[in-house]
Order: sequence, then C-alpha cells, then structure tokens
Amino acid sequence: MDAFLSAFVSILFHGLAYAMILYVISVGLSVTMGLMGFVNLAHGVFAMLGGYVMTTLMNRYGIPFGFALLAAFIAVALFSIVLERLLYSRLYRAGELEQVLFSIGIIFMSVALVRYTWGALPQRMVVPEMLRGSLDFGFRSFPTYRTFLIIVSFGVIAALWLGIERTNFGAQVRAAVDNRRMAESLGINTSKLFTLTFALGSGLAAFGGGMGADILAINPQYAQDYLIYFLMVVSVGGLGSIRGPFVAALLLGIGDTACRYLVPEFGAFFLFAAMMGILLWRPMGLFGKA
Amino acid sequence: MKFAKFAAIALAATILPFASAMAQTIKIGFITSYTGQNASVGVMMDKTVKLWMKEHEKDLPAGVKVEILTRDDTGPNPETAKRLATELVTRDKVDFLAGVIWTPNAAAIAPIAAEAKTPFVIMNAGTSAIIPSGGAPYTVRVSFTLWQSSLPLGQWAAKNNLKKVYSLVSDFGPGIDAETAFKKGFTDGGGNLVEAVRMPLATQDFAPFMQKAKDAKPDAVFVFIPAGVQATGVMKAYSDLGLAKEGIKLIGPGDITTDEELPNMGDVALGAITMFHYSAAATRPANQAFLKMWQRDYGANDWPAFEAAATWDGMMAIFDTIKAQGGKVNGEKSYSLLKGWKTDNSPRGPIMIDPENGDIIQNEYLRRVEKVNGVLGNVEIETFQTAVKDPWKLLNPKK
Amino acid sequence: MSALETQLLCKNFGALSVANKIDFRLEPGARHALIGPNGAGKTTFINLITGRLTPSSGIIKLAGEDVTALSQSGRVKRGLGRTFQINTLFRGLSVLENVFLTVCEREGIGNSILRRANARKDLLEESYALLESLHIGDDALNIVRELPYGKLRLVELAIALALKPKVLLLDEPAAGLPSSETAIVFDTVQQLPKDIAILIIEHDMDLVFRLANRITVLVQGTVLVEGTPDEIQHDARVREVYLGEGDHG
Amino acid sequence: MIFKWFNAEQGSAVERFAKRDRLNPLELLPWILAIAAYYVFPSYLPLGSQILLTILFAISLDLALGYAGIITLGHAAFFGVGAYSAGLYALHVTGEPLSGLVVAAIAAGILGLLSGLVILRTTGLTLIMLTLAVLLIVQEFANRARPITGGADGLNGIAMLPIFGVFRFDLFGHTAYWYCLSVLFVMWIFGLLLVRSPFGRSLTGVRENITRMHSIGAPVRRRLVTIYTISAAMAGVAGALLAQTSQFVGLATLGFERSGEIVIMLVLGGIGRIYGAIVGVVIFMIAQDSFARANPAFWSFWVGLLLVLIVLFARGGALGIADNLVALLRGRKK
Repeated sequence: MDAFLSAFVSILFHGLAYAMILYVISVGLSVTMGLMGFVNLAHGVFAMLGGYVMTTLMNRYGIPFGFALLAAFIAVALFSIVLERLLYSRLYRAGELEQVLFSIGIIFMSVALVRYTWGALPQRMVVPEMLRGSLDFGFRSFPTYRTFLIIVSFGVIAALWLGIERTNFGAQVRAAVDNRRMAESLGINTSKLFTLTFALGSGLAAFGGGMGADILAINPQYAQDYLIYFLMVVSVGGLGSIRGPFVAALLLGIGDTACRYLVPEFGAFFLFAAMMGILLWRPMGLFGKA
Repeated sequence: MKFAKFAAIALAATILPFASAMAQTIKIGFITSYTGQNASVGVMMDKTVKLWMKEHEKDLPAGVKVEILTRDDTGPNPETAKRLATELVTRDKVDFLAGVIWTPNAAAIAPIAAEAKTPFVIMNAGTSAIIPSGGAPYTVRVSFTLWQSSLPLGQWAAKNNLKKVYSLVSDFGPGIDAETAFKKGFTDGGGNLVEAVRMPLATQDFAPFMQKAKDAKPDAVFVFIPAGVQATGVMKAYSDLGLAKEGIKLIGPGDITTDEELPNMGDVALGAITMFHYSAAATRPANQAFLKMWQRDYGANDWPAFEAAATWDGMMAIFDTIKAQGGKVNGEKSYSLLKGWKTDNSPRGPIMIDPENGDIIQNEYLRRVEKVNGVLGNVEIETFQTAVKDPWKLLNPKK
Repeated sequence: MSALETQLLCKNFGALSVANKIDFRLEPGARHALIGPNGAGKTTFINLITGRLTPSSGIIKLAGEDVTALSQSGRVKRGLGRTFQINTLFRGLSVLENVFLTVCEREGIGNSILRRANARKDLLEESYALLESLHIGDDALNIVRELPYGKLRLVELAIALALKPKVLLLDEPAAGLPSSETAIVFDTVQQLPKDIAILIIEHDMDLVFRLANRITVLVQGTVLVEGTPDEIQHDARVREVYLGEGDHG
Repeated sequence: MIFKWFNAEQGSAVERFAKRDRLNPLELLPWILAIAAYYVFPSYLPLGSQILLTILFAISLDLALGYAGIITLGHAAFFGVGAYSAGLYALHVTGEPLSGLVVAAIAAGILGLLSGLVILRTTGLTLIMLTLAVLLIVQEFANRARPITGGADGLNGIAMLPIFGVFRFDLFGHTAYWYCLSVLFVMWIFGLLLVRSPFGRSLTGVRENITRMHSIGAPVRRRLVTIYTISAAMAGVAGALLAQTSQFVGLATLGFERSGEIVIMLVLGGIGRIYGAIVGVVIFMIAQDSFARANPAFWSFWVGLLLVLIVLFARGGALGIADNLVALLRGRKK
C-alpha cells in the first residue's frame, strides 16, 4: 500500500511538472490557432529560442536565472512580431497544407541555424544554487526546481487567465476567437490583435522553453522532437481554448509519466491511442467549439 | 599578402590534379551522424579524424595520399547507412570503411564490407553481436563492447557490498547487452538485480524512471544510455531526485559520465563509479599527449571522449595498414593486417585487435568522478582487468 | 403524392430553435417560393431537406418515401438537386469539368476506374450543351476561380440542372446578379420541364410573384403562412412582419 | 514540333477537353531518362533505386494528398508497415520478392482501410493529428515489439531470393534498379488510369469542394476511404521495395521525418499531377545527395528555405513554374 501511494505521488508530481511546461509552451499555440486559424507547427521554435536565449545569457554573461528568463520572454516576443508581420501574416488566408509546409520550413531552417550558432550539444542549464537539490515536505521530499517550476507556472497561468477574463485585450481576444467577423465589425483591429497575441503566445512559449530546459533539453532538434506533444495538447484541448489545453496538458503530462513509470515496456503506446480515441470522440478537442 | 595567398591557392589548384594523378590516393569512407540524435558524437569523431590527418598525414609513405570521404547517416538509420556504404564501395571505390556510431547502422554495413571485400573499421558501435564469435568478414572493431565493461562492473559491484541493484538501460542492442552483461557478472557474484527496466531510446526526461528506481530503494542504480546528451539528463534526474542522499550509488559503463558531457553535469556527478576503457583524465603519457593536441586545436574546455579515442586508434590502425603495404592497398591484405594489429601507444593503454574475430582487446579501468584541478574527470582508480576480450563471444562461442 | 414533404421538422442548436415543427409540401411541378426575413431559417430548411444538417426531430419524404435517415448522396440519387446561396463550386477546375463531374455522378460512373473519364464524349457533349443554354459555353474551358461573379452564379445553376433533378431547391439563385444575368437565371428556370418541382428562396419580390404559383413565409423557423401569391400579398400578418419592414420589398 | 505541342489545343471545347488526358508521347520521357540513367550513371544505381522507390511513395501520397486533398503527416505508417511485412515475410516465409510485394500491399492496405474508416470523418488539424497518431501508434508498436520487429535495432539478415529465380540482387544494385523501375512503371500506369478515370476525377472534386461533392450525390466518405486504402497499399509496395533492396528494415521507415520529407518532395514537384512526384523526388534527392555531402548540417536550412519560398511564391512547385513558363511562351506565340 505504501509503495502504491509512493508511486502515485511520484507520478502525480512529475506529471504535474511536465504538464505545466507543456501548457505554458502550448497555450499560445492554441490561441493563435483558434484566433487566426493558422496551423503553426513551428511553435516549438519559439520555445527553443527562449531556452537558448536564457541559457546563453546565464552561461556566457552570468546573468541571473530570473532576469535571463524574463529577457528570453521579451526577446522572443519581439522576434516573433517581426516574423508574424513579415511572413505569417501573408498566410492567414492560405490553406492548411500551405501553412503546414511553411511552418515545417521554418522548423528546418531553425534546426540548421541554431546548430550553426550554438552547436549540436544540448545547452547546459545551471539551476541557481537555492533551487538545487530537494525539498523535504516531511512525508517525502521533492526536487526543489520542479517544485519551483510548478508554483511559478501556476502563477503565470493564473495571471494569464485573469488577464484574458478581466482585461480589455483579453475580451477582444475572446471576441475574435468566437467570431472574427463580428469582432471586426465591432471595430476591433484584428490585425493588431493577431500580432499582439502571436507575440504573447511566442513569449510564453519562450518562457516555458527556458524554464523547462531542465526537463525538455534545449537542443537544435527541439522544435521537431517535441512538436507532437505541443500539437497533442492543442488538438486534444481544443483550438482557441485557454482551459482546454490545460486539461489536455495535465492528461498528457500525467499520462505520459504514468506510462513510463508503470509500463515502460509499452512506451507511449497508450498515450497515442488515448489521443486518437479522444479526437475521434470529440474531433474539435475536449473544449473546442463544435 | 592576401594576393600572394590567393595566387598560391590558384597555383596549387592548377597543379594539384596532376600531382594527385601521379600519387597513390587511398580513400577512406567515413560514416557517422552529423545530424539527428547524438550529432555531437559525430562532430567529435569528425574532429578526431581532422586532428589525426593534421598530425600524421606526413607519416605516410612518399607519394601516398589519404582522402577522407565523410557521409552523414543521420542517426540510428540503417537503411541510409547501408546505402551510403554501398555507394562508397561501388561509386567512390573506397579502400576502407570507417566510423559509425550506431549499432544498427554498423550491423547493416558489415555485410556490404564483406561482399565488397573492403575492410570496415567500427569506431564506436558497441553491441557484441555485430561481430559474431567467428568474426565478421572484413569487419574489425577498435572501440569496445558493452560486455567488456558491464560484466566486470557487475563482478565489482557484487564484491563491493552492493547487494541490491536496479538496472535502467536504453531499449536497443547495446542497452540490452549492458543489462545482460551486468546481470551476469552481478548475479554470478551473488548480487540481487531487483528490477531491470528498458527505457525508450529517445527518452529525454529520465526523472520518472529514476524516481521509480529510487522508490525501489536499491544500493545502486546501474544505468546505460547512449553516451552524449542523454548522459546529462540521467545525471540531472539522479541529482534532482536526491538518490545520492539516500545512499543510492550510480554505476554504469563509461557512457553515463562521458568525458565531453562531464562539465555539463556539475558536482552531482562526483563519486559516480564507472567501468570503462578510456578516460580523458587518464594520466598515461599517450593520453596526455593526445589531450594536449586536442585542447590546443579545439580549446581548453573541449574534452575528447571515448569515441574520440576509438576514432584516433582506428585511424592509427588504418594508417599502419597502409604503411605496411607501402601505399598499395588491397582489401584482403588490409583485413588480414588489421586483425592482430596492436599498439601500446593508444590514449587508452595497450590495445589489440583480436586476430581470431577482429574485435577489440583492451584494459578495463575502474573509475570514479573526481575533481582534478577544478574540473570533473573520470579518474582511473585501478586497472580492473587487462587485455579483456569480448566476454560475450567467450560465453556464446557458437553465435 | 407530394414531390417533397416535411412533417413536424425541427432543428435546434442548443437552446436556439432554427426550424420549428415545419410542415411543408412541395407538389409535383410546383413553382414554390420560400420567403422570410433574414435569419428566418430558410437556408437551414434547405440544408435539412438535402441532409447537410440532421434534424432534431421530424420526417422528410421524397416522393412519398421517408428519406430522413438517408445520406446526402442517397437523396440526390432520388432526384433532389440544389444550388447554394454562397457559390459552392470546384474553383480549381474548368467550368465544363464542374458540370461534367456532376453528370458523371448522376450517371453513377463515379466509382469506375476502367476507362478515361474524358473519353465519355456523350456526357461531355451534354455538359457543354447545358453551358450553352446558360450562355456560358465560351467559358467552358476557363478555370472557375478566374471567372466574374455573375458567371459563377450561372455555373452554380448549371451544376444543379446537370443532375436532372425532380425536386430542385434554389437558394437565392440570383443573389448579387446584375439584371441581365438575373434574366438568364429566370428564363432558364421558367423553361425547365413542367414536371420538375421547384422550391426557390428569393428576396426580389417582383421575381417571386412573377415566378411562383405558391408561397410559404417562414419567420423564426416557423411557417407563418402559406398560400397563392395573391393570398400572401394580401395577408395582414405577412405585411406586418415582413413586407412591413420594407427593406426587402 | 515543340511549338506544335504548345499550341496543341485546337478544335471545339469538348474535343479539346476530351483530348487533354490522353497519353502524351512526352509522358514517356521520364522512362527513357530512367533507362538512360542506368547506362550513364552506373555507379549511382543504389541512389537510383532509392529515388525510384521514393517516387512510388510520393505518387501514393499524391493520390491521397494531391488528388483527394487528404492532408496527412502520417503516410510513413503505410510505407513502414509495407517494409516490415515484406521484411518479415522474407525472413519467415520465403525470400521470393514479388509475393513479398503483394503481402506488403495487402498489409498496408488493410491498415489504410481500417484507419481511413475511422479518421476520414474529420478534417483540418484534427485529421492531421489523427494521421500522426496512427503513425505514432504503429511506430511505438514496432519499437516495443522487439521479438517480432527487432525494436530499435531493426530487422536484420533479410535474404532475398533471385527475382523469377534468375536475377540475383547484386551489391552494385543492377537488379535492384531494374526491379524498382519495373514496379514503379506498373504502378505509374495504374496511377494514371486511376486519376484519369471518373473515380479519379471525382477525387479532385472532393479536394476542390467537399460540400459541393456531397450535394451532387457523391458518396464522399466511401471515395476517400477507397483512395486512402489504395494509396496506403501503394505506399506499402514502396516500403517493400526498400526492405527488399536494402535487405534491412528499421524504425526510420516509420519515422516522422520520412512522412514530412515525402510531403516536401511532392510539394516541391507540384501536387495533384503524378509527375510532380517524379520531378520533386528527383530534384530533392539529387540535391540532398550532393548538398548534404558538402555540408550535412546545413542541408536542412536550404530545404526549409526552399519550402518557405515555394509556399510564398510558387505554390504549384517546380511543375507549376514550368506551367507558367509554357503559358508565357504560348501567350507570346499568339
């Protein structure tokens, strides 16, 4: 019984940490897909860049973890604005196939450029002294960094949800996801809204990528390696939804961890089967619009 | 100044074709992974080849040139590897095939080498069965087998009071070799292998596996993953989950504390015990000289690991073979020269290619991660066994 | 027996009822108009009949046969054809091919792989003749995407006619057309064989009264009134809820 | 002569249209080139065989993606299943190659049929994800079913018997080249017949406007499942060719990279026209063979850039560009 409980707690904890990272990275993708209808497979590139910016600032310039993470958020958000204005915006009206190909192209280019700039080795993530080791909660101990990661993610998520619910910008985003034409006729500048949302989503991805560098190692293949996971979160959660991906990320994070912990011989088999089941049951995702 | 250099290059370019037409050019087809999983290892092997050429091209007999044809097999991708090897022997007519990180790739290339009668020097892939007990025609290995390190490690663990060990290996040929070999050495010595888990090859986050290992409360965790990026992930999980604090040791073949990744791992790696044939921190003169050259060319923070050592030795073997034939190489002759080739001058100590089957014979060192001059290194504590032949072949003489 | 009949047809989107117990009969050879203010559920009604939407309850009959559970293609095979309010064409294909594909489906050779499609000259000739009759024969080989809007409406109509339907549902066939092309549309409709039953949604009241011999008024998913053009014109309720608004008359 | 071809469209609209799909002598050109290549580049035959079987794979994808508009990132599932079944058949039943192709086609076709029945109800991102899911499930199965598939180490030791008991697979790839070329030729004929038949034309209709297709009475889903099954079986044959000629099957046959790359190659050539598959694969693989050799690490940058450029400026791919050029020339003649 004790072993069972301990396994349960282990799975829940690691699954939660994994889920938080997946969610923070993917939520922007969900909103941009819902808002602009853009199938952006290259979303992981922003997370990867976030990781690179953060680790470079920390390792090469000795900038503290927190600042480096924030800088990654800002830098990638700004960079994504350029990309959105220059390239993505041209393809909002294009078909899915074009969008898929375009974003695969972006992934390919990023793999080569990142490799050229930072080399093939994964980036070293030196966790600050105070976040190393493990925390003793009495009944058992947990790795400090992952505990920190879960808490910070919850903070970010709370801020995001409040922002979407309470601010004017959030209201505009919600209106545009619901009905773009209606929003436009109400005088919302959707083009500007797209750019800002895209930047916010990319920035969040960078934040997640940086913070999660410990779990999803920052390397040139990053955008490709984890693509499927980000897409799973978004498609199972439901496009355009903010909360759907949260549930999906929890399912995925905890499910994946449980599979590895309990039935490593089956790998991710159950996970993919479950995704297929959910998508067949609800093609628009758990929280998608029918 | 610039113009002079340009003129010299232009001149060389005009003359060179004629010069090389007269000289004997020996081609080495070098296959490794420049992209995909573990591209970093491919890059390191490539650096080794360049370093070797720079240092030793002058040692070739007069008029003999060596040309390296590099090919990218893009990771554990045997079809590609096989095609590249076929093209190298049929189209480019190479005299040697060399390199190869991944076991499945090496296994796919070996039959090509045999059919084309072109010697194939494996510089990394470490599954025993690539070279069966009777040898694989035209294939030799200068790297290692997992049995060579994991069997003695199991024996050591049994003798050193590690009663319960939990095993975590990557689910592919070498991982299974490591697990089987360790289990044999360990359980024959009276140890208890509590659980043997095989992790998917592409695993990145090892925390769930490590957590389960921790929950099983063993004396040590035995780990094998392909050297390179994953080693850091393993160490991270080991550290974060506080296994060390619970007194659970981390042991394994040298892949888990591979030299080029050690600086990435941080102090948590301190004390990890591994059994292996090469360490960049080894003090023997041949290694010190090798290390000095390496860091001279690639920077003081760049460490060659066992893949570099094997590539280095492999180049040495090929060059010795060329020299022995006076520059006119022939596949059959090269293969017979490679079998039984030996040197005392390898960075890893004395080595020899088994004349019976073409696999490597080398020493196994027990190492512990310690700080040397402020840098983490695999310090060799003792030469655990000398002249180790691949134990798998001794145990499976018919395979 | 009616060519088309619905009984207590209902469709709800959540709490919103877009079709409410619609009882409707389209007699053989009828020229029947369906009118009503925007959002009255006219297009929804057509989508229910064709099977694009599944009704929440109620029955749909074609020539007396219950087709409620049939697929769209099953209903088309039983003689149901339609046009769309918003052009729904094979934009990347030529005009001729738009019609030709339709003819092939009607002839039931869409599953055949034994011979070249284009070798069916008879069907090609038929398709081309249909285009000629709509005055777009010259555009036969042009790609639909590149044609002006007016001609697209005609292609839309051509496709529906190519099915040789017994019941034809026209969803604002002349929407957005200049008067010259509106004339072509209505001439064509008027010249159709008398045994075809036609249900037409149209906002242009002049056309409706010229063409239709029966009119149904739909308001908020409910049939308000049905009758001859004369009766409708003089119906007080219709004047109140519909003509009274003035912006469609 | 060539100008006559440019101006070939004469006669009434119906006649011109009817003539369009007729076999054009120009369509034999690729085959003449393929045969010539055998004699001109004898040392490139292994690459040649790879190109040929990849063309077959691309054609199979073109049927589903180019003609029927099924956007899939999981087509390697069928390629891989074909490869594994051909490999297992050779290992455990017989090394006879032709029956191996049939087995592979059936196995991949069954997977195509079953998965198609289930996933083709959806569209858009959901469909893309489901095609991926099928691929991942098959991949994970192959990875974990080590006793059957060899797991990450792959299926080794496949020995092929000579074709018709006569032509042995040789190291230099002579037999393999002719074998791949013949199979591709047969499949090409089949593909052409298919896309030019009423069935094939109706698929184009589905791609162009699925709503309209429903409303003209076409059983859309049945058509989609049918073509998906055919496409899967064809991809399976391509996979079997790989297994038989390289005598090895590994997890990479089921790789996401393979799925993605084949889409790229097809788009590069131009989708929905069969020949796009040929042109795209030839350009891509030859470029890869030479560029990737010069600078393997940077190869992906050029592929990526090319993709972005195609999407932004040349949606029709290489053949689309050629079309525009021909149209320009024609315009000038008039």
